[in-house]
Amino acid sequence: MTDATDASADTEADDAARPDGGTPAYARNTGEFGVGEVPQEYETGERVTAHRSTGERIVEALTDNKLALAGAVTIVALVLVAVFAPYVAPYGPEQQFGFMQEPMGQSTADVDGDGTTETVTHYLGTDSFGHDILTRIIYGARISMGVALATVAFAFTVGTTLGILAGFYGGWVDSVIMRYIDFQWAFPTIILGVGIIAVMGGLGWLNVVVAIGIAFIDDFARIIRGEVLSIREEEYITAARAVGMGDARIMFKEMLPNAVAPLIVQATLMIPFAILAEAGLSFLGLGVKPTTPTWGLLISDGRQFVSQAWWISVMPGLAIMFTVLAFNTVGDGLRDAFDISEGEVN
Amino acid sequence: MWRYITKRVAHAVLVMWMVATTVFFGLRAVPGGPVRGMLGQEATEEAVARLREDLGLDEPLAVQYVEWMTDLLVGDFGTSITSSEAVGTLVAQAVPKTLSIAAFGVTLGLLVAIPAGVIGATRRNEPADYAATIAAFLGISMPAFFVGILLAVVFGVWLGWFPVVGYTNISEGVVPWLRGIVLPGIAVGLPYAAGVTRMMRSSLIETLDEQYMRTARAKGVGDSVRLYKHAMQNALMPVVTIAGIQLALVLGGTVTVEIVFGIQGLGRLLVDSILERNYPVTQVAILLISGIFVFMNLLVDIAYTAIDPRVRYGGEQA
Amino acid sequence: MATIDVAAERDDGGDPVLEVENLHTQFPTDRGVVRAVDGVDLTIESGEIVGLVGESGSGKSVLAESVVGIVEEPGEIVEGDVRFDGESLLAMSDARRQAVRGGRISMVFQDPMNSLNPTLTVGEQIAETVRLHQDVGESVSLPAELKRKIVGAAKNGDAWRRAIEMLEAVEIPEPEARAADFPHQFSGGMRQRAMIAMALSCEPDLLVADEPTTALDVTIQAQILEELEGLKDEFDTSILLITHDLAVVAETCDRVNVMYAGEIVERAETEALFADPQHPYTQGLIASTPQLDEPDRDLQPIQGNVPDLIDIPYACHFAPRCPEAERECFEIEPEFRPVGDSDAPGDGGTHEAACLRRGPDGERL
Amino acid sequence: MSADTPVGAEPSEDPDSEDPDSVDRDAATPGDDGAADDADPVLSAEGLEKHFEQSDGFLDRLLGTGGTVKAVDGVDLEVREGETLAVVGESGCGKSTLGQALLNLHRPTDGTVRYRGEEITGLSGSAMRPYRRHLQMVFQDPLASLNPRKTVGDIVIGPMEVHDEPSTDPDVTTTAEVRVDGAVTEPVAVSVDDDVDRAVGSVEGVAAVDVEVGPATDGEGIEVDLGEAGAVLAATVDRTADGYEVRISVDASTPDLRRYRAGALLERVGLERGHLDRYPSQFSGGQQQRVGIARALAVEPDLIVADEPVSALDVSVQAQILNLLEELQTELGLSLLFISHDLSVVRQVADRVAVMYLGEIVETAPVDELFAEPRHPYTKSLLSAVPRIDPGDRSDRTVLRGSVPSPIDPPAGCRFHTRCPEVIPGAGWDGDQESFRRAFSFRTRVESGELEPDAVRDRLEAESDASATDETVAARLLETALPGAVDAFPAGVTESLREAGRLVAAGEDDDAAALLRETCPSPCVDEAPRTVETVDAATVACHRVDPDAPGEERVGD
Repeated sequence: MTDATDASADTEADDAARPDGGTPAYARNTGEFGVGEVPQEYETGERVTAHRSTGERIVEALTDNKLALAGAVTIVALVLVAVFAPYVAPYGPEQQFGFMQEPMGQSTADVDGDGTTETVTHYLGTDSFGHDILTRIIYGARISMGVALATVAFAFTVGTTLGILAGFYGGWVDSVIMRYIDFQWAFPTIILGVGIIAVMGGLGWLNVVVAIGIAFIDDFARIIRGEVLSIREEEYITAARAVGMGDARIMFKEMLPNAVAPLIVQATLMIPFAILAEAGLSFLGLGVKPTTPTWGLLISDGRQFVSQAWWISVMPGLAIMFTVLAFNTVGDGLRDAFDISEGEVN
Repeated sequence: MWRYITKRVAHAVLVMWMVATTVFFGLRAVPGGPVRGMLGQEATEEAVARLREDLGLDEPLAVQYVEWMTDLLVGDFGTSITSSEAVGTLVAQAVPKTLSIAAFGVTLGLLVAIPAGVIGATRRNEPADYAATIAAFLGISMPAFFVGILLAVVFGVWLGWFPVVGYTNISEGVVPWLRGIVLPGIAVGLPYAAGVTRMMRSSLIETLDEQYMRTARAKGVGDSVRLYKHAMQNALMPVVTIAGIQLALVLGGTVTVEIVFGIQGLGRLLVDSILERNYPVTQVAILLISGIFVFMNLLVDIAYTAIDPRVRYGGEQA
Repeated sequence: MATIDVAAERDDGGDPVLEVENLHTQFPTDRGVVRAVDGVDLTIESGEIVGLVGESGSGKSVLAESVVGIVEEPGEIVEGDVRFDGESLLAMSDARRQAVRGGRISMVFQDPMNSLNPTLTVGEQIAETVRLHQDVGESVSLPAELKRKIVGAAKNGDAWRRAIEMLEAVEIPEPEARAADFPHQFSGGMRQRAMIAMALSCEPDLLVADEPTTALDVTIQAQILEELEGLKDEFDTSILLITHDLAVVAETCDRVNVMYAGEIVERAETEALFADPQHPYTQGLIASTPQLDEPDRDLQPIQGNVPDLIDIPYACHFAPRCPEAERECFEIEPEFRPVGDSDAPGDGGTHEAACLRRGPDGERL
Repeated sequence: MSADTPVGAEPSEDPDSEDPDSVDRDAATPGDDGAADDADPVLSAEGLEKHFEQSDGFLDRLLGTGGTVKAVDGVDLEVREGETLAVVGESGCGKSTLGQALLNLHRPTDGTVRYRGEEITGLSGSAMRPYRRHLQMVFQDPLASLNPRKTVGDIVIGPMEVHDEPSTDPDVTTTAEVRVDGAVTEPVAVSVDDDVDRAVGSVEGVAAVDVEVGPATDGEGIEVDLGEAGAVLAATVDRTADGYEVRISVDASTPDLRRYRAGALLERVGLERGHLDRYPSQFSGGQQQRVGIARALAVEPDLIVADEPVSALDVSVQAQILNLLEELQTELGLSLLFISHDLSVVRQVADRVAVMYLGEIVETAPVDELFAEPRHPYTKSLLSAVPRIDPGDRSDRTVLRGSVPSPIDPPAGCRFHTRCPEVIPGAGWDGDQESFRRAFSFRTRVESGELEPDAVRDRLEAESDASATDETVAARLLETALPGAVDAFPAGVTESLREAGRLVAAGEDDDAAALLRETCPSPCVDEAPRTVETVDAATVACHRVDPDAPGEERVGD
């Protein structure tokens, strides 16, 4: 009997008037098939909607949303390029060639140090110091992506804990954290970043990570607090409290599994903002040290030569654009898969 | 309704007070003290002491704080270290530039984003929708300064329609003023428009599935009336909120775009003051930019009451 | 969009107000085709309240939407016909159909909380219906409507006065003041009354009410059902009342159709159906409904769950849960057959059930 | 209404360190119906109140905005051993808040809650935990009350982990029901360890194990079959001089035991053991509610608070769940607090009924008395409003006018006076009850401030295109707000009603209200009714029933 319906409860036979699971009193005659019994050929297997774990839902989101898949592939490629930069990049980051060569332009230089000069093509041209732009971009990827991921990690941990505490405990804990968030929200990201760097003095990627990291805390905290507040009102949380579960168990065993999806989506969508913020700071000359070639710095270097050699700034700009586009498409794909509304996570 | 507005104004004042306090303490937290920071390592002890004195940094903290607050209220922002001009005048020149770029960016952004969002929602999965979505995606993925550079290269250098550098004051005629802020305005407005378009599209799609839209359909209301009379106002509510929050993108953008187009706005002032360690200017610049942001959001909150009758006319009658 | 004035063409010929014939409405989904309405026949005579009772997932709401013509994407009517006053609705041109919808057929929904547009005053939403379907000489073009929305509608127009009269007819206190209020300032009961006022504002021939009182408390429900019967006569409207509450049907409707898994399984005069229920599902429903005045009898639930409406292989959809199922029940489509004893009070020979094991002696399994 | 979470509950939650189960569960023989008067009620509340602060954040408090929602405002009730007390009322009367306040899911604002005589008001966190194992809850929305990311097994095992179940209970005796196959000739003595009740649930204090003894398949000796329980129990057989001795002992780790108990619970509520590893979204509404019930039974509670358990279900599935609850109650001796808005369901399930209106209990009575002859006017109106299937049962219906007032500032005196069809005329009213009621309803409409004369004036002018004088506006106001004819009243009354109409038309609402308070006073407004204990342990809170209520002798209604 395949029907997953009410298997006859195993109480002893009740009074005859109400056989439980048997034929009800109003039945005029008894048929060949009792309640729940179906002739062989009409067996309809019990249709159970498959349950997909969070991991499966991510895979499914990427496979059936072509844009998101393209984004994911680009990200993986970028990470590989960043990690294996020395092997992938055609030349050394500091190697100098002809100044301000056109993209696809040729220049002669002694590349392999054997005394003879060879002609060399620069796919993306060279900059004002003669560095090959493609190489600089590849090395730049390391810092830009590295800083962005570190920033999001920093903001994610601090912001999420603040958000969960505020959302779960409510009361004065909530209003204190919310006042902090309101205050920090008044500073646009770049302004706060610049301010923190001014206070910390000195350039360098660690300052950038801390500066932007702090600047993103309010975004994470506000969105996670909203998520926790809505989960806290769910009936299964009241049920958990009715069973007698302590706060810690409710927070981490009952709430967190349901908050994971929006957390993942929010993190994915914050990485592009981090990349843009780092590029902004570097462009202002307040980010990393001038020697480290991040994309923002490359654009800033090329600024004076915009009229003669537009490609010096444009090429790293395009690199930023594609990376950010990739993360955005993946973030969007995940958001649809977890059917989280645009208002919840932006 | 007035309760909602007074609450928002009180909230804005509170936030500004907190911003001022943070800037006050942030400045004093500079490693080695603000004066050493300003004069650099080699400055003699006695030069440092003298500067500390005329900046009033030697008085007890509480006195300094009260002084700082009263100065702010009265509008006396102290004098710049490097150029010893009154910070007030410096700022007075810079604010209109930043404001006009930001305002142009926001208005342009909204004028483009709202219709694009509506097209995206009403003609879903048609070419128009794909175009709007792709454009929105690109808009979000490009930093303002990169858009600025692209625009400068294409429209400034190659086509020469617009000036690439500098800002002409409105006093010298509206058209030149406008020509000067078109490129930076677009650079700042594009990411903003992208965000608003996406929100408008998804909010309108959600609104069209609401129960009252099916009632309108059952009443025999025509499609266009249903869209503009019944759906739009409801769909705009979340969009207005997002438009407020995303203003941070615009103001952040002005800082970098001013560098690209060589405009001496607040952003430029802020960055230069930091590089020159000119703290009195830095603190005022940060204060003003946040001030503009909070004020703009206050306007958005008030605009919200016009859109949502539930806020205008309180709770439920028996 | 010129308003085609259909109000004048009301003919009182012999045709029933509504005739649904072998209607099929389906929703293609990735799991298969959901046959929400799987071959339904239904007639409503003028001035009648006809009940359509069934549990959730039986397709009764989809049937209502098909009649009014607001089936949501991707649902569509694939077979059968819906005739209104003898004229097929499906064959009508869009403009004409739109004039009928809201003008001569109107609908009330279940959830009062968001059936009214939160950004328009209640008076305006009713006046809009009047403007659309009655010749009050106020334009319904987009610019005119937008001006009305932004500047505010004229408070002395005919449509606005009609709206106030309708609010008064549904016994909303202080209608003049309430008309200028927004829906969020109304309680649940008052919102549902406003919906009914809107639906009846053009004196439609047919009012489709989809679970109008389910979301309301029992005291408010009593008020609204009492008013509905009064309004039926005052506005000379027939009503299709859709609900899952047997008691509401028993008290309010003249005739009843019992729907299960996309099909109508039994129909009869109300009194006959409850006095002598025939179809095993109807019997099961009545046996499992707790009744206020018969507490001692034990509830006899119908075991199992409502089937998934995606390609049900067996003929009679109730067979797996039916205590009397025979092999033929799974194979032969059960046709409607007279089942009641026609001389019982109020039966009039229209008591029919679609069950092979019921019916006159010859045909019974 | 912002839920009031237990602030400051210490986060460290360690099930093992909770103090030993301080309350000895006297296994009073469950299932003896009716009130065991001497024993303490399982759960009782006196003067229980729960108010919600409307303002959210200190800015609101600063501006003094927002009132307090008096959701539960002074409730006395008790649930006796093995009894089903139903709390019935319309939406917004506070019955759900009451259910949660009793279990300290909302911290009560005032009043006391006792479990078997012991006060548990306002306990939070670990202090409340020992009591929670005796007080469980079933919820209205079958799916929303189950964590979507957890399997049904985890959900049912959850309570066991929190309360360190399954633990052996010294009072529970363990026995074996032995069936010996004929082929076994020698005597078989079966002994059962007394911690076997950890594996097999106890029914009425006894944990029984089914043991089947048959001849061993490989020739000599015997073989013991424990059926399903074999998964967690072991049977050691040793041969003695005069036959066999079989010892049944628990042979499973605690997690396995919990999983086995969870499986048994699922079967007990009509599901299958195989469902342990499924997720809530893979079940129908009725099946999800069964999982909710299994979770509540996991720690063998004394009392279950069921908050509208069947409202979200279809009629046929609803009947399945109601029967299941009834079976479980008789078998396990459960007490049940059944919260519902559906009077027919209450009639089917309850032993005693408490009717709630706007935060207060207006009437309690054994179910048959309450339905046969209700005493409080609200109960009467509620009963008459319920549609009946059988035409024979339909009496004339008294339809209540108006809607439920807001709980932020409930009406003065008796809260039902604004809608009560039997409102008591004050002293000096010489007209009949019906005419008093009509005048009184005009008074409540004026006091509520809903009448807007200038809207009426606009309408009159729109209709007649002539300017409307105060006189015509007053007449129209009276026409709409005063039910029935204006002049069908005793002498002075008609005149003061017209005067009140004119005052309202002139915008003098307060004077109009004051005048009407004089014209048609009523004790129902001046004083809140006392809760009176009537004959058979039923209570009513209404002046009409209170023997020494204030006001003139009552005019026969």
